[in-house]
Amino acid sequence: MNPVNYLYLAALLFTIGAAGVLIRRNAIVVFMCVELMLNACNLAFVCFSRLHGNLDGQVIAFFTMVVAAAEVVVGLAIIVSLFRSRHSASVDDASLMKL
Amino acid sequence: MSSSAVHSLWTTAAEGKLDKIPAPHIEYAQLAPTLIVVGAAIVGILVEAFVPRRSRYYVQVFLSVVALAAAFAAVVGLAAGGYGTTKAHIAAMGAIAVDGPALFLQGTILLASIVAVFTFAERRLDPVAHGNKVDSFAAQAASVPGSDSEKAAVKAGFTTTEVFPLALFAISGMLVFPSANDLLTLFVALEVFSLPLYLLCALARRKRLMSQEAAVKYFLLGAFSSAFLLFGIALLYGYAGSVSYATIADVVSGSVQNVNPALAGTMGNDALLLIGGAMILMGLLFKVGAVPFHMWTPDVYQGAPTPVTGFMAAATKVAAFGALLRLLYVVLPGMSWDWRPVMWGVAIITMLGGAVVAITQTDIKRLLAYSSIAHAGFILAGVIATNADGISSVLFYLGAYSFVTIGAFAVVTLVRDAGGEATHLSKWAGLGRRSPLVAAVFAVFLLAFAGIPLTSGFSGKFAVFKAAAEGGAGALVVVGVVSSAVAAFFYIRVIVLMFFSEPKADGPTVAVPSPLTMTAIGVGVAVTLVLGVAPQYFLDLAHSAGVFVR
Amino acid sequence: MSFPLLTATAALPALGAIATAAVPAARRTAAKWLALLVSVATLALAAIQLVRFEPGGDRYQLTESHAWIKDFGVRYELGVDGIGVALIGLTALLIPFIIAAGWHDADPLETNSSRWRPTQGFFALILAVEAMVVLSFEATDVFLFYILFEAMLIPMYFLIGGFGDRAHAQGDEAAATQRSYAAVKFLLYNLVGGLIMLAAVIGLYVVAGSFSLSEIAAARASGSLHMATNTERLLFLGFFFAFAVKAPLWPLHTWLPNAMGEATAPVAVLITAVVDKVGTFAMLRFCLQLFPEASKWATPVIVVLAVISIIYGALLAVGQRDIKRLVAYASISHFGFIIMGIFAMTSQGQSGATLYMINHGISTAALMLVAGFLISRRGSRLISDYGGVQKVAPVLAGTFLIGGLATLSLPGLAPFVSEFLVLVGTFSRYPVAGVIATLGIVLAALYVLVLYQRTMTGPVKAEVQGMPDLKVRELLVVAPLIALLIFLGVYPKPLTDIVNPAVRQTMSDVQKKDPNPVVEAAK
Amino acid sequence: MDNLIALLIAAPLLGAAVLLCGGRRLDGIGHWLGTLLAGASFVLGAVLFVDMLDRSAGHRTVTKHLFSWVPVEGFQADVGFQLDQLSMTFVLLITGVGTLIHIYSIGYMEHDENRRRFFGYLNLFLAAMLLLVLADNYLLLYVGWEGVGLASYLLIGFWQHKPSAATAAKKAFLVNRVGDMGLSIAIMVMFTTFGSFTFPAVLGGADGASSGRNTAIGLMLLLAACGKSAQVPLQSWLGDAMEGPTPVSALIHAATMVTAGVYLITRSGAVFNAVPDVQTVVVIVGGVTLLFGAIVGCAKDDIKKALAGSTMSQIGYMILATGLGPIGYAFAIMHLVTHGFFKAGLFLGAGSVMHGMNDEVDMRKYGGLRKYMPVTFVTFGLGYLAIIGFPGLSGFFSKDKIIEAAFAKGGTEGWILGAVTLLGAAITAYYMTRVMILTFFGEERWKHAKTPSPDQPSVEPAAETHGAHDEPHPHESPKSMTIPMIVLAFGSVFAGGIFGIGDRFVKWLEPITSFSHGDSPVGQWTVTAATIVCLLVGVGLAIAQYGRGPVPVVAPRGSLLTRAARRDLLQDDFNHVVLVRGGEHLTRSLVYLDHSLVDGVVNGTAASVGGLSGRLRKLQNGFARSYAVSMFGGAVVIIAATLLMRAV
Repeated sequence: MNPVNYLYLAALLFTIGAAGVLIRRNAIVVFMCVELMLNACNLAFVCFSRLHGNLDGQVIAFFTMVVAAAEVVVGLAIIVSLFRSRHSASVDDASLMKL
Repeated sequence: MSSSAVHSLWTTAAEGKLDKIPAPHIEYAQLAPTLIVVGAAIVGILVEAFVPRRSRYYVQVFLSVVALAAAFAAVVGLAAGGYGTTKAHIAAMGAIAVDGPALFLQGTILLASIVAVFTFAERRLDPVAHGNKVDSFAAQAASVPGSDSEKAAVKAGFTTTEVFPLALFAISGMLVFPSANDLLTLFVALEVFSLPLYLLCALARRKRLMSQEAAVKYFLLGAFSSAFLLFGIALLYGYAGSVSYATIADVVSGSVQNVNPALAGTMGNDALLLIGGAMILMGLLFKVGAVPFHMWTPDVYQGAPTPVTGFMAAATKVAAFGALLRLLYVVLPGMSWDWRPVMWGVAIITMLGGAVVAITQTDIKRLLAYSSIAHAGFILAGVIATNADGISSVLFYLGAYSFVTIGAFAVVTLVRDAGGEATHLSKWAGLGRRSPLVAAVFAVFLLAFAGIPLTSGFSGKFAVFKAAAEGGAGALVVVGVVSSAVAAFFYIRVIVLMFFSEPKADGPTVAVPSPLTMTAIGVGVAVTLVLGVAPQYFLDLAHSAGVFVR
Repeated sequence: MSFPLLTATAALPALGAIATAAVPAARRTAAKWLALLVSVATLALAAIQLVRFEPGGDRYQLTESHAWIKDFGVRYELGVDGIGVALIGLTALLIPFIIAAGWHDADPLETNSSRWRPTQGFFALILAVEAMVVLSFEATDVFLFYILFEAMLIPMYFLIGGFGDRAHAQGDEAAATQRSYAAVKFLLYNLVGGLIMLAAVIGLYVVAGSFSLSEIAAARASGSLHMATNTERLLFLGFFFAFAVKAPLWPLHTWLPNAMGEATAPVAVLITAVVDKVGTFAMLRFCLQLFPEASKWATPVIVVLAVISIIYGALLAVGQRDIKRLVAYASISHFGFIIMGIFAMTSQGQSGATLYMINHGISTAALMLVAGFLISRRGSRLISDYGGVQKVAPVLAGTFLIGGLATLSLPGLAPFVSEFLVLVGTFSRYPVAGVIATLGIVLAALYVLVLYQRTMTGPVKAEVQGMPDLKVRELLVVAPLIALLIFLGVYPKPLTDIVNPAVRQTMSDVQKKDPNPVVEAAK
Repeated sequence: MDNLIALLIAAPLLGAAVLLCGGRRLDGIGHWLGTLLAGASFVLGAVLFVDMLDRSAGHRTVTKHLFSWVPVEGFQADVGFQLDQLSMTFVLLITGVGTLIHIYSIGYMEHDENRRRFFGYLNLFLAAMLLLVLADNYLLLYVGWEGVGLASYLLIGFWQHKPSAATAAKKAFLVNRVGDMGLSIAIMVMFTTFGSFTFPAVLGGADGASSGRNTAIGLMLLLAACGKSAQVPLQSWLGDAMEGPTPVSALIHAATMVTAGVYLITRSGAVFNAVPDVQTVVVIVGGVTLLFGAIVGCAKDDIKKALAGSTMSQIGYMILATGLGPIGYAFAIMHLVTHGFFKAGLFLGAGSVMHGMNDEVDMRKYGGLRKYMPVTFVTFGLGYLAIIGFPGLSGFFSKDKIIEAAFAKGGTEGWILGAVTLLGAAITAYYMTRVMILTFFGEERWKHAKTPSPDQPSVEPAAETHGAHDEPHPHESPKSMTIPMIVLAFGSVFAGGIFGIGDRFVKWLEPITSFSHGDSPVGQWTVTAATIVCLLVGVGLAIAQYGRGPVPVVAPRGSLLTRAARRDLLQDDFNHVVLVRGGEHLTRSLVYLDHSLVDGVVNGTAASVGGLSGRLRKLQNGFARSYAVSMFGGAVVIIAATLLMRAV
């Protein structure tokens, strides 16, 4: 199967993720969408790596996972603290600062 | 650690000679600045773990200041050793560039960071609570605002000394960011300095809800943008088959021919290049705070603890612009015809947008946020110049701007009322009567922002505009001039408020800070005036540092 | 390396400003005396300049040149030509009077406030302005000039906004708001002008690669520097706009009445008699010298604008109810004369304009300061609040009248000479403009005499009853100015001798010849 | 010898400086000092006169270059003097009459607290007037020209606490400024034409210049003359100028300053001779003013205003004469001098009358005063006879000559002018007789007229010092006042004869004004006879109207013309409506425009930027997701843009 299709899939996933960030309210979900985008990137990396026949892409994928994990740690910490003080994880509720 | 290093490991292994694994070749001495800071950060964590609570603060402050100073010394040493000019080269197996811009920016970041750490460590502004000195960070980040646990934490005199290691981590990331020489390092560095900043934003002692909100917004949007960046990287990798700047640059400039017909779909496919490049640009412009990727800036600047805001506003911008410069001047010069028009547009709307929206702001921190956006626009004008002067002028501007910013935010921390910092402009009325000195200092910073001659702001602005004009971007200069005129209006508004309007009865008091903040402010003023009156030495420095290694 | 006289002349007041600002809050009087002393010393230095200056000598004398900002091609280059040295003399001369006249203007109302030190600030700012103005008259490097041109706005801004006229019709609150409005208006107008000039300055560097007047002139002469017509015109407009705002030229004038109205009389004098002169001076030195072709190209328009300023300013002066605003509009009219003289491109016009700058400075100072004394007595700026002052305070009235007569340029007083030169110079090239401008002298008579009649003559108003006559300090301020007005009116030769060579130079810059008389006079 | 010229001016100038700066401590001696210095300059003048007589007619001109005044590239203005027969005539008149009036003022201003200032101003005037006539170039002349204007401004408004006086002073200065504008434009044209404005250069080069330029110069000079000499259309200020103290009216507004216009035109004769059309204009202006003034003079009941009208009219004669060219210059000056004597005398007489009458100025409240103030009566009477041109007295010679010259102009012009001048003579006789009768003859109307009447407030507040305002006790004035009157009376009797008989005066001036006999269509004696007839008619009419029967104390409504004449033939009303009102509207609307339009544009831009800011601000709505949208949109745009860049 033509590996380029994987690229299309990656692009699709990325778009879905992005769309999710734009439309979902729940901070956790938004955050998951971001993760989805990152994974889309990973897919792209791996696919390109295969195409180019060098392993850089695959290595990068690992790095990305690590970074994503770190992000999860930090992100969840922040979101949880926000949730605890507001009793809501809706991104839209957190709009004290505007204009 | 870079991807190509790993790659070489793999290949050697594939040849079956498993008996010896060649160690990657790392020039530790040349990476010293970063390594020192990272090391200090790790030590800082250990300190958190093992040192008794009451002495942590002192240990942490000492540790971070010493580390940063040492790192700065290392930078100076490297520069003196000629690594900025003649011996400039790519270190760490192609991951890190050690050259003029890198060293200059690292130096700037480190100095700014030292000053910022001073403001972090300030503990005299708030009244002593339960016999404990308190700084501007939450007693216990985990405890819910207003809850009993928080009260207990305050009573117990907890302090979040983790901010220092966090800051150090962020700094280390920032040090790598402008010197990253492949896209992976770029990405990692970005995350390394972003994640701690997200946390720092959430740690304000007062107005914690706003602080947490700022953190959430910053985090989500930051992650969002970094995802774009990463995808851009992926596309570029697909385009060039490598993430190292040099290779990409070669492919872009077409000096490397398409070797493998099987790769016709990707190798040298301009669509990949353009989209990827654009997405990476977007990721960087987000950090820079350029319109339309600026919208996080006001909220985050307002919500974050003011020392953190100052730190972000100064250091992040420096790092981000460094990376942007390297990307545009090293990786994508071949396609400058594609990105210049785009950057033109971005620069113009950034300058105008920032200046115009700032006019109607009522919160001093938001005001400064918008002003920082406008300034990002000015710097972009220099970036677009695409000539040697462009690089040096941007370097100079960043140096000048960062100190003014930290100083300005440091002054903001001084003006306080019952609810902590009094950031609403109306509270600042008549400040000039209450404490002429503070008002005068702040006025100096504002004038520098406004680009009045004899301040660093003017020298910087002149430098970038001159570079832009020489680079054939005369129109940008005109727009810049117009928007500076608009910007002047709101800086002046603040001055009028401070000096010409009668002080309110329930106005804020001006806290008398410890020498730490005083130093921060003093350095800010000194740099502002020196760079304003006699900038030649620093211009030379920026000039000699203005060459990227390839 | 000889003694850097020019730097000293500027540095002395600068240091004086710092010293004055440093005087402790309690020692107000000390600060005043210190400021006065410094300003007098500066005057001495300026006098030395006048002596050391040889009218016949090089174009720029007493020159100094040091590297400053290599990257921007900026040098710290000083030098004075006849025009510069004369204007420096004017500045240094007026500042002591301004300080003496403003002796009590900045005394704090509430004495208990310990940290807030308005008095020191007031006099320090005045000295700071003097330093910058003097240096800007000396600068022969465009960039250096630009920096000062912009920087001097800041102290002026604080002087206007921070130390308003205590005599205000609608109480302190309104006064404060109107004052800060005036200050902001002043700053924004001039800042916008300056920023537009900044663009032009940068452009100039891109084109000429240098900021030094002498280098640029040399490059021009050798032909190595050639500006494309449109570039030159754009750059000229950039420069001229800034100067026209400063000068101020119709229709960019509206900041002046507010500023002069709200500021204390001495500061108002500082604005119109000293700071604004930088604008007209810069037109002569930079516009004509850097962009001769463009200047000639723009001349017709500028002359028209100048004529409009003359008539318009005079008519609005007639329509004013506020003494200080009236003087402000009168100044606008006079600046019209100056600009017209500069761009008439005749020796008489330019000499006249230069003399005009100086004479207008002195005459406005005389009139405005006396007006200030009057206002401080009655506590109102409205003309209608006065009447019959001449009966109770004849000396005040007399000096006021003389100031007024100087303003309407009565022959025998200094302004007449310059005004007539400007008119003749303009007439010989633009007869129509000359004739229309001559209407201005009638209008000038109108607003001055109406002002005098309404305030000084007629039955004595109740509020004016018992108004004290000029005190010794005030008399000491006014008398020398009046003496000078008369002297320069009768014997302006010393001044013209200094100015003429510089004018000759400028004329050769723009490569213009005076039109020859139709009939050779029967000698 | 020529150094004395400078001294001539310096003496009164010094007086002015000392008296005005001296302050109160000089009050005691101020008036003496002033008079002394005036006298001194008269003596100097006399000395110079004698010295001049010693030299032959061709070599009488003395010039004295003092210092270079305004030396500018291609522009040389010097301070230099030129004393020739013409200026000498003026010097003697100015200093002579001036000194007399100084003496008169000592008595007249005795009770005024500011007498010192008054004398200071008088000296200032003398200095300026001398500068005017002695200057050797037009720019310096201009200085004197405005100097006398200033002095007249100060003196008319001497009683500044009276609004009417202040207004009159301002009006005088403004109207004069209009004239001055003419003079300065004239000088500009001279400069562009001849490259100089010294008398020799201009007058010598006039023939070489194009008629267009000469016309311009001539008309502008005429404008200047109209302003100074109160000629139509700039005459309106003279009547109001009577607000000033009477000595001022006598010296400045009768004898000397107002005649400066005549001097200017005579001095610039060469220019006018070169352009006959301009001369015609001059003649017309003179003729019109001649009648205008005379008519106004007939209607006024205020004695000073009546005399002012007369002054206007007499100067009209002179201007007309100058318009005739070389035929008339000499006679213009001659009439100027004689007029200086008798008109000054008349004013001083009027002053003396008012002095005796609690400063009442309304002639209808006089009457039969000859018994009470004989000296005043005699001197005034002689002045009267002189002005109406009673044969043998000075007015007769000078005016008669002008009438002859008018006829001598020749052609229809000559006839018209002759008729006008004769008519003028008749009217002069009429209104002067009227003044005479109302003041000195008839019943004593002041007995039952409470003065000053409320509807006509006293002009000269010196009255306050004259005690209660009840029925006046007419009395003769002190010696200090009568003596000058007597001297002037002598002048008005004999001056004419001395000048006129044997054309002495004409010969004296000839080198300057170049004299030429016109070809008169009518014989000299015919003209004289006609003149005498006219004057008899005038006198007769006056006697018929006022001599018989009582004169109403309150003026009758009178004919339309009379009422118009009382209002200066509505010329003031015209000015008021057109210039004053119109000007006020103009300035008001401009003030409004300056605020709303010029300022408004700027404020408008600022406001619009602010509004834009307010709107853009709304985008920052605080919702993280909308921020994300903007980022996403931005990304899309950027990508699209980059791709497009490549596509195109």
